Amino acid sequence: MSSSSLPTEPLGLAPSGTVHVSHDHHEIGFLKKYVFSTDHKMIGIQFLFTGLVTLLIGGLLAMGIRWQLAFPWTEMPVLGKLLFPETGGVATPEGYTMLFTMHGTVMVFFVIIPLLTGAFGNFLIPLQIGAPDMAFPRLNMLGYWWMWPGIILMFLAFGTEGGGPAAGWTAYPPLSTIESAAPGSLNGQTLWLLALTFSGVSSMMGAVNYVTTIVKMRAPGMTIMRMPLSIWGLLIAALLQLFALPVLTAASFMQIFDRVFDAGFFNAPDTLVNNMSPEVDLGTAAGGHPLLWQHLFWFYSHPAVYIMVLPAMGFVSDILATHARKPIFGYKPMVYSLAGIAGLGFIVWGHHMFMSGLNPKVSLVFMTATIMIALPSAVKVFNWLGTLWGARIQLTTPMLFAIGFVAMFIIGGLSGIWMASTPVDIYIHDTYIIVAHFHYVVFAGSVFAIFASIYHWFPKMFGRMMNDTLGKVHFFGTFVFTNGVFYMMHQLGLAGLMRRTADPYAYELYAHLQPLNQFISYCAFALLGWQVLFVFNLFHSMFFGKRVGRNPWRANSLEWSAPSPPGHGNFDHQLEVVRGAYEYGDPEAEEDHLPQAVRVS
Amino acid sequence: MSTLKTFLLRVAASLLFLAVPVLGVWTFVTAEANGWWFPLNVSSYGGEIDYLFDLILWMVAITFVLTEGALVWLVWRFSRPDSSRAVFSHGSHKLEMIWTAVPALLLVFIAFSQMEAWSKVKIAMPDGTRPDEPYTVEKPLAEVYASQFDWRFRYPDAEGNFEGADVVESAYDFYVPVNTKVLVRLRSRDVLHSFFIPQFRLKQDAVPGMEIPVWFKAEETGSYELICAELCGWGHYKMAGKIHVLPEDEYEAWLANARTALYSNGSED
Amino acid sequence: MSDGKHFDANKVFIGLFIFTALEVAWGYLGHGWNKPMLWGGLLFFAFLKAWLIAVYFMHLKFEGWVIYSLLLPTPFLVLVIFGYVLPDVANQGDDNNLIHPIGSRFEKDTGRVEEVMIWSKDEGGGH
Amino acid sequence: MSESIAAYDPSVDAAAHHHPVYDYDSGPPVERGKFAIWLFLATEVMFFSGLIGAYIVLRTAAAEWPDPTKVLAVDITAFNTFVLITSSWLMVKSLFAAEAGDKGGILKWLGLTILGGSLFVGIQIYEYIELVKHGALPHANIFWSTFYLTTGFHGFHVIVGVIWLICAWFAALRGKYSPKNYLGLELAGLYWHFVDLVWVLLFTIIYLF
Ligand code: HEA
Ligand code: HEA
Ligand code: CUA
Ligand SMILES: [Cu+2]
Repeated sequence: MSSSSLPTEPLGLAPSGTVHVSHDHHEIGFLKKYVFSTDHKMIGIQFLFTGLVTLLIGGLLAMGIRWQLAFPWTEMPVLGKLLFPETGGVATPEGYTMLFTMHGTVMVFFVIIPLLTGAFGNFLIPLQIGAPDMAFPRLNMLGYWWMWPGIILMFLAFGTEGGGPAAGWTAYPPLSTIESAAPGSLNGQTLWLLALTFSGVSSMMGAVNYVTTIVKMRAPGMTIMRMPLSIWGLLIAALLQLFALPVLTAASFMQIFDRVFDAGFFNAPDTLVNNMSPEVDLGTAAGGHPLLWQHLFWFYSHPAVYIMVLPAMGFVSDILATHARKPIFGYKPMVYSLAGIAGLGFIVWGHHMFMSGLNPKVSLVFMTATIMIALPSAVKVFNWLGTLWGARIQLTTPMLFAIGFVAMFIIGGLSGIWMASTPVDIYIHDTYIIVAHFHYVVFAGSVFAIFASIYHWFPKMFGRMMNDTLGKVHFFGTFVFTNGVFYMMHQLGLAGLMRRTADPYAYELYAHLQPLNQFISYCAFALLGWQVLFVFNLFHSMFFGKRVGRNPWRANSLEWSAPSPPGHGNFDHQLEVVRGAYEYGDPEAEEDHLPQAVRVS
Repeated sequence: MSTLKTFLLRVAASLLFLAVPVLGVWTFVTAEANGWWFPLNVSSYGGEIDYLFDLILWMVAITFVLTEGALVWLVWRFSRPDSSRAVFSHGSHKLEMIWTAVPALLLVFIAFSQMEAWSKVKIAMPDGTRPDEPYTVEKPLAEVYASQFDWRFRYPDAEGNFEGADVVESAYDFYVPVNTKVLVRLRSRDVLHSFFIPQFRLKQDAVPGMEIPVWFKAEETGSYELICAELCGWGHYKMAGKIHVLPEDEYEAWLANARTALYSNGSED
Repeated sequence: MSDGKHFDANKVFIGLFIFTALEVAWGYLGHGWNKPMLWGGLLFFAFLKAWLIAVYFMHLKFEGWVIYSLLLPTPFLVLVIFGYVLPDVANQGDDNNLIHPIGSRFEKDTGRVEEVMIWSKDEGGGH
Repeated sequence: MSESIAAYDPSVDAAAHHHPVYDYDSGPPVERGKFAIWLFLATEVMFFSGLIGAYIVLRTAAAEWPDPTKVLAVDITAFNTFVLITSSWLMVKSLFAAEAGDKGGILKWLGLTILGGSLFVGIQIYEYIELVKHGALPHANIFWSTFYLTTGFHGFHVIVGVIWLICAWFAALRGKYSPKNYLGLELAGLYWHFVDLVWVLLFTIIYLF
């Protein structure tokens, strides 16, 4: 069946919007094409590879964590020499705190957000709404490059005196503000804050661009209720960024003030560290409130966890419908639930602070709102299942990863209910149950969605397929090892094991947990090793993969009616969108898919 | 792709997804036997917390098995090679209503069933009106002082003052009476710490600049581990303490002993 | 572009000028008055001026619903922040667990925490 | 699933190279730039809400707060407020000039706006220097911490605004603005007014409350 039967001729339909047609195609040099490109596709691909490299770095840091937890205070292979040269490769206690701090920060701010919104946001938005590029291409390029100072500062922090930041990715003061409280709280922490600001500004540039593009540049007929759910996910995530991120930026500057000018926003006036006399040590004299940071931090970082999942949900919805050959079940509820999660996401941040000294009455309000977030999430899960019902499922690699996302997002989401319950959280707060919870949503969730999206949109990016068999092998191993790593963390947490502990076995209570931790670590090493298949597949297919036409998956959304890879300006024909993105398997139609911009007579 | 290969793929994928609920439930069932479960509870309200955990566990487990089961079945059933088209359905208003309303009820129920235990543990502090609660926010049993990286416990003098020569201080070891509502005042000298006693199901961060009241009632004598649960620097992993729950008379004896020891050491200044 | 969006900028400017003068006067005079009165008046002038700037200088009066919808979430979110943070950080009632009120200051010379804020080294600070 | 992968057909993509760029306009009738700048201003509102919010929370919680009219130089700052308001007004004038196609007018009014902004920054720097001389540094107490945080970031915004206006001035010099299209100037103006608006609130809250 030929899916390349898309019109190459303009449809000759009167567009509802204004069309501005320009003929500019000049040859562009290497630097402009691959490095300082203003083309959204190239910027997306730049984000993709940057994000994958930082993912590898974050993953390696995770292996360091796992080594220490399985075999504490023994020589860490490979990484040890690099990170702990003074001790001959054995982790130090402060080194361990730096490990997970950097792991968390890199993964959240330099992997998941750049991959989801940076890579796929850039690549997909103009293509899926039928625009030639982003609204502000140069701002877009700037957004990419603005991330680099962030990345560089973040890694420079490792090299400064005292080493990298060591206050956790949450950077709670006063540990993070008083310099003598932690070795990494010297300049490392300041660099960390600056890095965060740079990556934040980069995200803001992206977000302004995405929202403007989606609102203002849709092809004729692309009403908002015809937009693919990927676009909805990206739009809502961008709005979350816009309204939440500035508050974190403000808070970061307050922390910088505390650190650099000894201001007193987050310190109590009677803080004393290490028995040092106040004259020597007291970073600040003025008294503020330590909880203020936590409030401001989570005001951003809770919505941020939904920034890390809403686009992923959108991608998964698109992939599920395409490979199930069936319309997405309940398009409108899907849209509303995305919006619902985002809206509720703004009023639940206190659930990270139940044990923090937060006013316990306020906790009850936060708890109720948090539990209610399960509602829109439930709607999403059930609609995904509904999409599979009666479908003609094609078990392709992207489909497997997408189903894997659904299977594991359920696990991560359900454990969220325990934490949301204030009394239960008394016991499980800061134990490995939390670690299990958020890795299920961010790794088994978002990263799986990223894998699915890479396999799914790779042909559009490079005009070639990734090897499907290899992809499936990659999926099976990754799925097994992911569960091996993270499922058992629930058990650790139930036994009361604390997170952020360099050596848990010092406690009688935890001594018997070492074998389980070793099992987890073996799974983690295998998980890393298994990714070789992916890396090989990715690079091999870029050059030697099977070439494809416009629409290898016989999908409906607009990007598939552009050439693979799309040229400058994306579309070589005028677009007129006549239907939603999910018309698969219409019994009236000739083929089992009806592209959004093809009119059937 | 050949039919055999398609078939094998279907089997493999379905089994893989089936393994999730099966092994998932299995690990929870066997967790207790493996020691991967809650340590024994010895505090008065720990039972309520465990009960709420179990309540949510049941709800969540049922949801988990149903949704994952449905997923496996759907993957198996609808990946069957079939030349006809998929069911052309855009959704169902009725179903949406059902699967919004049912979880909504469940969630509201969960939310409300948590409130009582929480207010008991964290909001309603002992006010000294019952015989088993002699300690109140104004007159706590002790001040728990966290600092990098040790715990100190300060017992007031007979008048309840925390200043002066009669204050008994103990590091690492914390002595409390059994079957009494004990109220302590939690403080931190430097950074955030967290007062975590797994067997009591008790956790509360210590925040510099704040005095946070914390209460518990231990119902069994013995020694339990006290663990710092909030990242507080490089020594966070070893910031341990021991809490010794003593019979009432032994506790009184210990305290009296400690008071006299103060003077015999001549440690007043 | 902004056809039909004319307004008398000079009038607005004079308004802003007068209100600033009134506001400063209110601020100076009002420090003997009770706080709600002082603050109420100040806020009245401040918001009046902000409104003038937003509505005329920034053309909000002539913009459509799109622009409003972009701004709409902000007041809501600001209220959310205050609503949640105030009962916690700024609580001065029964639930207040602060040892020293915010703004206390550690005095290096005496080694004590002064609960009263000292403005700067030489009292008075400014000019 | 190989059967789902359509064969590569080079004849289809051969057409991909030389074609016009289709750029559609959709959504509400607002220019993209204007839409984006308002979006950006909304984020700025959140940013300043974070800063001012911290101030309000800390102040509400504080046992005592100095009478700012006694510690700060309200007279000088009141004058400064007036300077900023005036420059905002001059900005409007330059927009009116742009609308009328009066290039000289744009340059004159915009130049004065820039002068006003620079004067504001100058006065603020003078104020800071005087304060620092008196020992009022961010670590002195929470009042000064919040003072420098809020006014400092506002000052930073003014500096950014002045730079932006200078760019616009040169653009005007090069004749980039026509009565039909002076969006660039309008956007710079919107930012400038916003900075002014924030100052109106800050001045009230920090200096007079
Ligand atoms: C992508 C990221 C992501 C996502 C989507 C979520 C989703 C949720 N999270 Fe999670 N969370 C994190 C990332 C994420 N979280 C991170 C990173 C942390 C730790 C930060 C740190 O401290 O370092 C954290 C921590 C965290 C805590 C703090 C725990 C603690 O520190 O003590 C809490 C507490 O309430 C919580 C709750 C929730 C809830 C209720 C959801 C809900 O949105 C989940 C909703 C989904 C479902 C419920 C499943 C699907 C629904 C059904 C199958 C229907 C039926 C269900 C029922 C009837 C119950 N999370
Ligand atoms: C947001 C995303 C994210 C992701 C994806 C991960 C992934 C992983 N995390 Fe992470 N983790 C966090 C976020 C994340 N984590 C956060 C926020 C914290 C809290 C930090 C804190 O407490 O402050 C944390 C903490 C944390 C801890 C707790 C530490 C402690 O509290 O003491 C542990 C322990 O096991 C852990 C393990 C792992 C493991 C084994 C993985 C594995 O899944 C990693 C697997 C990754 C790979 C194997 C990389 C593969 C590479 C590629 C596929 C790319 C290759 C391609 C090219 C180069 C082109 N993490
Ligand atoms: Cu003290 Cu961790
Ligand atoms: Cu959260």
